[in-house]
Amino acid sequence: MNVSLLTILSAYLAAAILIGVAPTRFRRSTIATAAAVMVGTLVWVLDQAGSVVNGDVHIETLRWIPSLSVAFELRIDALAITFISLISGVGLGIVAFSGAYMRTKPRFNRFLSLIVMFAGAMIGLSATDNVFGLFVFWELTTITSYLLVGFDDEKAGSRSAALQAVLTTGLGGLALLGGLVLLAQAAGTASLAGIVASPPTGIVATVGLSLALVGAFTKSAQAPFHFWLPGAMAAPTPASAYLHSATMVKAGILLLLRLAPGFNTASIWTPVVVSVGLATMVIGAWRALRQTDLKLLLAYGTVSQLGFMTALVGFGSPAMLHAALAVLISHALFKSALFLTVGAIDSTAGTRDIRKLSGVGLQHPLLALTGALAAASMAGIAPLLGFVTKEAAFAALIDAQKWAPLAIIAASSAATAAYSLKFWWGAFATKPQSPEHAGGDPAPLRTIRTLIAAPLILASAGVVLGLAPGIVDRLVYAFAPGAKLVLWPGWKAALAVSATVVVLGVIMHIKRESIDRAQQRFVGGRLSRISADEAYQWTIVALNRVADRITGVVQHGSLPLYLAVILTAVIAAPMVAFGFAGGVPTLPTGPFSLPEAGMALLVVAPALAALRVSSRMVAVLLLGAVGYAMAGIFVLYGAPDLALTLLLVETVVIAIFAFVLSRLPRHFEIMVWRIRSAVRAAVAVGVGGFVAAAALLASGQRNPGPSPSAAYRDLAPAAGGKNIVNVILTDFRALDTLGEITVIATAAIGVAALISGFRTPVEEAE
Amino acid sequence: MNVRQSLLAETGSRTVVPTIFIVSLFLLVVGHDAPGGGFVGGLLAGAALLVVFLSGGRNEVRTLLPLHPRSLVGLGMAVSITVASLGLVFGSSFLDAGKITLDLWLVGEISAGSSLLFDVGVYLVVVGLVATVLMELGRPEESAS
Amino acid sequence: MTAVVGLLLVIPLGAVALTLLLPKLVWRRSVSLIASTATLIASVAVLFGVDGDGPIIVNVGGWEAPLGIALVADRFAALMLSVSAAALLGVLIFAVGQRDNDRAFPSFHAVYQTLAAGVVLAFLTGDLFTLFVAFEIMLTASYVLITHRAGPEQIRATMTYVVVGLVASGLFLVGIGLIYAATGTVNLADLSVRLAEVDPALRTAIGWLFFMVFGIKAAIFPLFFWLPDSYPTAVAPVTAIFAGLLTKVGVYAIIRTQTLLFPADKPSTPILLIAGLTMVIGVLGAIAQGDIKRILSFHIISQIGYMIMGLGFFTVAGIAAAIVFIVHQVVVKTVMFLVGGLVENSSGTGRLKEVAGVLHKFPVIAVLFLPAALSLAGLPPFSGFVGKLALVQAGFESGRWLVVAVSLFASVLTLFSMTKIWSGAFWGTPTDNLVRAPAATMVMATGGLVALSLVIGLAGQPLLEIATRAAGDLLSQESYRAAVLVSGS
Amino acid sequence: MSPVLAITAGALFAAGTYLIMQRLLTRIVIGLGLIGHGANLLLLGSGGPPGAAPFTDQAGQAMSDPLPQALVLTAIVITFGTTAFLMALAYRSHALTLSDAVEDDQEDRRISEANRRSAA
Repeated sequence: MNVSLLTILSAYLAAAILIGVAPTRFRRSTIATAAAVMVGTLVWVLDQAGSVVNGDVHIETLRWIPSLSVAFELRIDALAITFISLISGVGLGIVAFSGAYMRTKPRFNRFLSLIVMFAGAMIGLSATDNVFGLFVFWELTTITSYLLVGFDDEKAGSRSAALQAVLTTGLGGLALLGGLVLLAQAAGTASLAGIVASPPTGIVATVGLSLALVGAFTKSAQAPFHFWLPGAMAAPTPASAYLHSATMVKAGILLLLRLAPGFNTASIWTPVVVSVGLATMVIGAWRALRQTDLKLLLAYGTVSQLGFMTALVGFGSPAMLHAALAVLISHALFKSALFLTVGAIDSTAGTRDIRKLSGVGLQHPLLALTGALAAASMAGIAPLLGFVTKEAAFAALIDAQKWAPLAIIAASSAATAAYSLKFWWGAFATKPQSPEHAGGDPAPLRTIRTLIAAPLILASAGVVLGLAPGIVDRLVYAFAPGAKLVLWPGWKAALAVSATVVVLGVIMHIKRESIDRAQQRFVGGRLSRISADEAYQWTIVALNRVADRITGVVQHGSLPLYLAVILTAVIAAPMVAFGFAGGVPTLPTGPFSLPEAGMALLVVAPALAALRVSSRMVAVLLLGAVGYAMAGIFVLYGAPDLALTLLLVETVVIAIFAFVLSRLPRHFEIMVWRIRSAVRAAVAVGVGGFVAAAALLASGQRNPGPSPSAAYRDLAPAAGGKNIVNVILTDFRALDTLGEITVIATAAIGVAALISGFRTPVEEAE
Repeated sequence: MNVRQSLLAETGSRTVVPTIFIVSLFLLVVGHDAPGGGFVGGLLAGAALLVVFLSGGRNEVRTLLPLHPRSLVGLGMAVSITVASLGLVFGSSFLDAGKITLDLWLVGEISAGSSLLFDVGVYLVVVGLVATVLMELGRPEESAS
Repeated sequence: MTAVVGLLLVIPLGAVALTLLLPKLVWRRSVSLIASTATLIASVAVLFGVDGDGPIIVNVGGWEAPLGIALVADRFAALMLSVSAAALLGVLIFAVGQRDNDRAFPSFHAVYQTLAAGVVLAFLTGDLFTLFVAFEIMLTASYVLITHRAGPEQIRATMTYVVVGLVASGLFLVGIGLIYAATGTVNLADLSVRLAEVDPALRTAIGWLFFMVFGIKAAIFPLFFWLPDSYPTAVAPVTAIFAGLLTKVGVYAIIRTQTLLFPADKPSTPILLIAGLTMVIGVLGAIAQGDIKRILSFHIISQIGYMIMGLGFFTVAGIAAAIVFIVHQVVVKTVMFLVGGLVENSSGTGRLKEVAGVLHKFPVIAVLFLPAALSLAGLPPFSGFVGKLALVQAGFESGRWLVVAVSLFASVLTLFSMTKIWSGAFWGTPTDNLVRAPAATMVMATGGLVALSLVIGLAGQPLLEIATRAAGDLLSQESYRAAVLVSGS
Repeated sequence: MSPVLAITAGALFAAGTYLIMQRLLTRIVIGLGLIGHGANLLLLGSGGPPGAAPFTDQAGQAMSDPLPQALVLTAIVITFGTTAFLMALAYRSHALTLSDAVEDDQEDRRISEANRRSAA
């Protein structure tokens, strides 16, 4: 089949748009559309798998911004095939389940559209080799997940959970972007395969790698960024099953898997990745044991399992990578099945609370079987896929003689087995009547049957693949050659570990009450107060407070203060620059003319007098006096046009001003200043001094080159005039004059609009 | 203002105002060769309007103006821009004023041509501004809302 | 082609005259819409012409520079013209669609076209004093637009805007006086020759004076205070066009003068410092606000920091990135304010506490908001991502890690602020005040600009190529001088 | 430029600056007027030493540089326009609020004061 992946991605985009705009009544058609796209992908991927498993790599390229090395180079290899299978396979189940679960909701089409959009972005992410293209899809999944987590947006909890998710992964995304740019620049290529093939070293590469790791950790909910994932459970359950267990949170693991072959020898790789992974695994398992909401239990279980995979990738050896990918596959299958099971329980019993649920297993045995299969896989019980993959991980750890990590992982796995049991027991067991028991009305049986289909198939896949691990093995082997996955490994150490883990898990479940008490005691202790979630909340509060503080200080709203700051900044910048550039102020020289000094005095005196007067009218007259004296200076400087103009302007302005003032109070009101007059005086003297000094310095630079005035004089007759200034205005620089009358015209409009624009909101009769 | 004062002012403005107008036109025309030009001319005409305003008030100004102030401004802009774009129409450059003589229908001695016409636009816009200000400020005062 | 450049000024100015004279609203609307459409077509034509055949020089009046005024349409100017013309047209359609604007204010179209003329002249002029005139045209028009229909609160806000604007104009004149005193010319090409002969310390000082003077218009730190106090008070289309264009004209002037007159050959730490502070203080200001228009106003400031950062590297890659970023911002910022206007138009308020659930009541507004907001936050595959990635790469190439880190951090905060609007106004149970469905014309105008922003993102490569050529032109002052001082028509 | 002219321009700027840094729009208009005068003086002085008025028939004599004069003229006209607008603004402000004072921005004050309260 000769369909390119780009075509498939376009199909997702088109389907998402179609579904998004479809009217509500077309629900069946939209479900069919979404399912068709996923089935198509599944068929395509199975068709590709044959050659890819044999080591072929298909490459497709769509260029976007070659100058920035941004392209969508799709590299369809074993890892991509694995992910695309999971995305489309699980996605099909999600679509089917959603159709039964929430079809009656009014905004169902919008939900489905987002799911399809997300699936497309995730497929692109899994296959893109260009680091920037990867980032594009990465952020697309962030955005769609934001919209999905906040889907029930009438609830404030959904909105804040969505914010938390988008901020955390968004922050990680930008760290990733920075890291990718650095890695690409250090390696000289933007191809992930190229970077990994010849990994750059040195400080730039290390910083880049660290930033990329931060990106991966946030996306895969690794400690200390794990807090957003349980919050994201505010999303509708099918979305949680899809995004927050099977696909999106695996994107970080995917990135780690892609980077590992090149960077597993980097100095920071193993210590950082392994310790983060182990810490996350322990924290997740610990928290999962304490949950009474089935969905939250699964969410923390997901955190724990993601830590497991991360730790395995951190060791970096082929066998470990092999195991990590295998765990990832089995986890996607059983966790999506479990989430959907919770959705079905929620539908039928009206609650997800272990303390309230009772007897669901008897009512819906098929659902209980589904839950059992999936939970057993999670617990690592033979012969399910969960057992096979966990066994592979133990074997790899034993071969590498990583005893301490093995102990931690085994202990966490025991906890996993324990919370798996707790899950099944809590969901399906018939418990002694508790006072809180308030099971909702059972939903009609038909609905339940349609709800069971998808999780049952996903859970059964775990059985089939567990019994025939060869299929998974071939994929995993194509990615990282190593030991084979086998159902029956023989009597080896790993099997003993597996068995011990399960037994411990069962004991933990039986002794759950004492464990619970132990945890309670611990929670009272100091350590547990350091909660990542609280750190997040604190950060947001602090951010808002800092923003308010700084803005309150900077944006105080007072015009006089604004002007003082602006003027100071404007004159300070050139002065500082002048000093730094080694400029030396020179003393003013030049001819001293007595008439000029006299006129200058006439200009300055009324200007200074205007500072203190209390009468508006006197102040205006003083301004006029300054203007008339200015006209005198213009005459001295051979500028009769200017003098004439200024005289007329001042006369008209003062007349108009006087008219305006006749309507205002005669004296200035006494105002409370926000700045003291000493400060104002200092700024004023600074500005004046700057202007005077700069003018003197600048005119000292004048090169006695050819004067432009001579050229104007020579050419003025050609322009037909004797008054050179006027010729400049109407001819040489007529454009300025055109601009100037535009200003005048606009001012006229403005005056009219300000004063009469108010009274006549309707068009004036002409 | 009593009757005598206003009569005095009115006769004063009757003689003064036409004189100022004529001087303003003179300044407009001679601008290319002597101090003056469209802006100064327009401003002086505005000063004449001011005298009318101070003596006769807003309505007197309204009757004196041939057009609504906004149209006066618009006309001025239109004149100047037409002159400016003549250069484009005649194939030379934008605002290429000096090279086009429009003395076909202008009296011979005013051969400055389009430059003068350009200044007429300036003159009209400036008169329009002063007229607008007077008309608007002269509106009967409304109380603060 | 030189005639087309002349037309770019004749069209809006002619429209000013006509709209002042025409008595009927429908005629004024037609003239204004035709003029803006023609400006857009002419701008795009100039862009293609210039990108192919090099800069177009028009010696206005037939007088050669430096005696006369030269209009210089190079790639940078043409790019800015085209995107600004698109924003002007989009906002004009929106304003006409909103109906109140030009009914209540008979001269709306005249002032709007004046604003357009000022912007066009500012981009085209090759003369420092004409740039001053262009700024005055643009600003006076903006003073009138912002006071239109002003109540007591708006009058107060307007005063801040007008007074700061006039102070900046006075300081601009001081700069021109200093530069003329030192060189005897105001022609930019001529200045780039003569300033090289001026004492370096004094040249640097004058360079900084111009940086700060234009910085007031561009609203950089610490000169931006006037902006968030004044912009939000105007009616939606007015705020939108201010947000889209005015500060960018200031940035244009900064880039033009700093590259042509005061070139540097290495990254400028003080400029990068200002850029970083502008980004961070701006975005923190946005976080502190509770009103859509005020949030967006602070984002204008924050985003200006990115443009200044691109300039601060003084490399082709950096300036090209800045140009791409400006082009993207002109469109996206306009769209954001138009969307804010749509929300206000529907509910009568833009306060996040008083409006919610727009997504459910009027989903079309949400569909318009989302791509623009994500673009503003620099998320792929939208236009903001192209500019931001280009800036990040340029920054790393210049070895300026810190400012790049700051810019990425500011991006996260921008995202935070965008989600605040989304979560506050678009999500939630619809409030009762959501009563007026947006008019189809307003939606179409906004949608057209959203589409343009998507195109800018998708066509990132050709845009970046033109911007890179434009940046190359800017950094080789010789080509500008040669074009202006020798050739011309 | 003669020191006298430079200092005069500086003094006008200083006086204007002092006047604009307060609240009453009438004072601000006067301050801006002084700043405008100062800028024009500076621009005029940038043309070099004074000479005869620039007319073509005065060839031979040392002539003042006509270009700054033209620029100043344009600047004066523009200032005239903006001053007219400012006066209308002051008038309008008075009609609306019975004062021409520029008050602080209310939204800004709200945030500043919320801070002060939370700090206290």
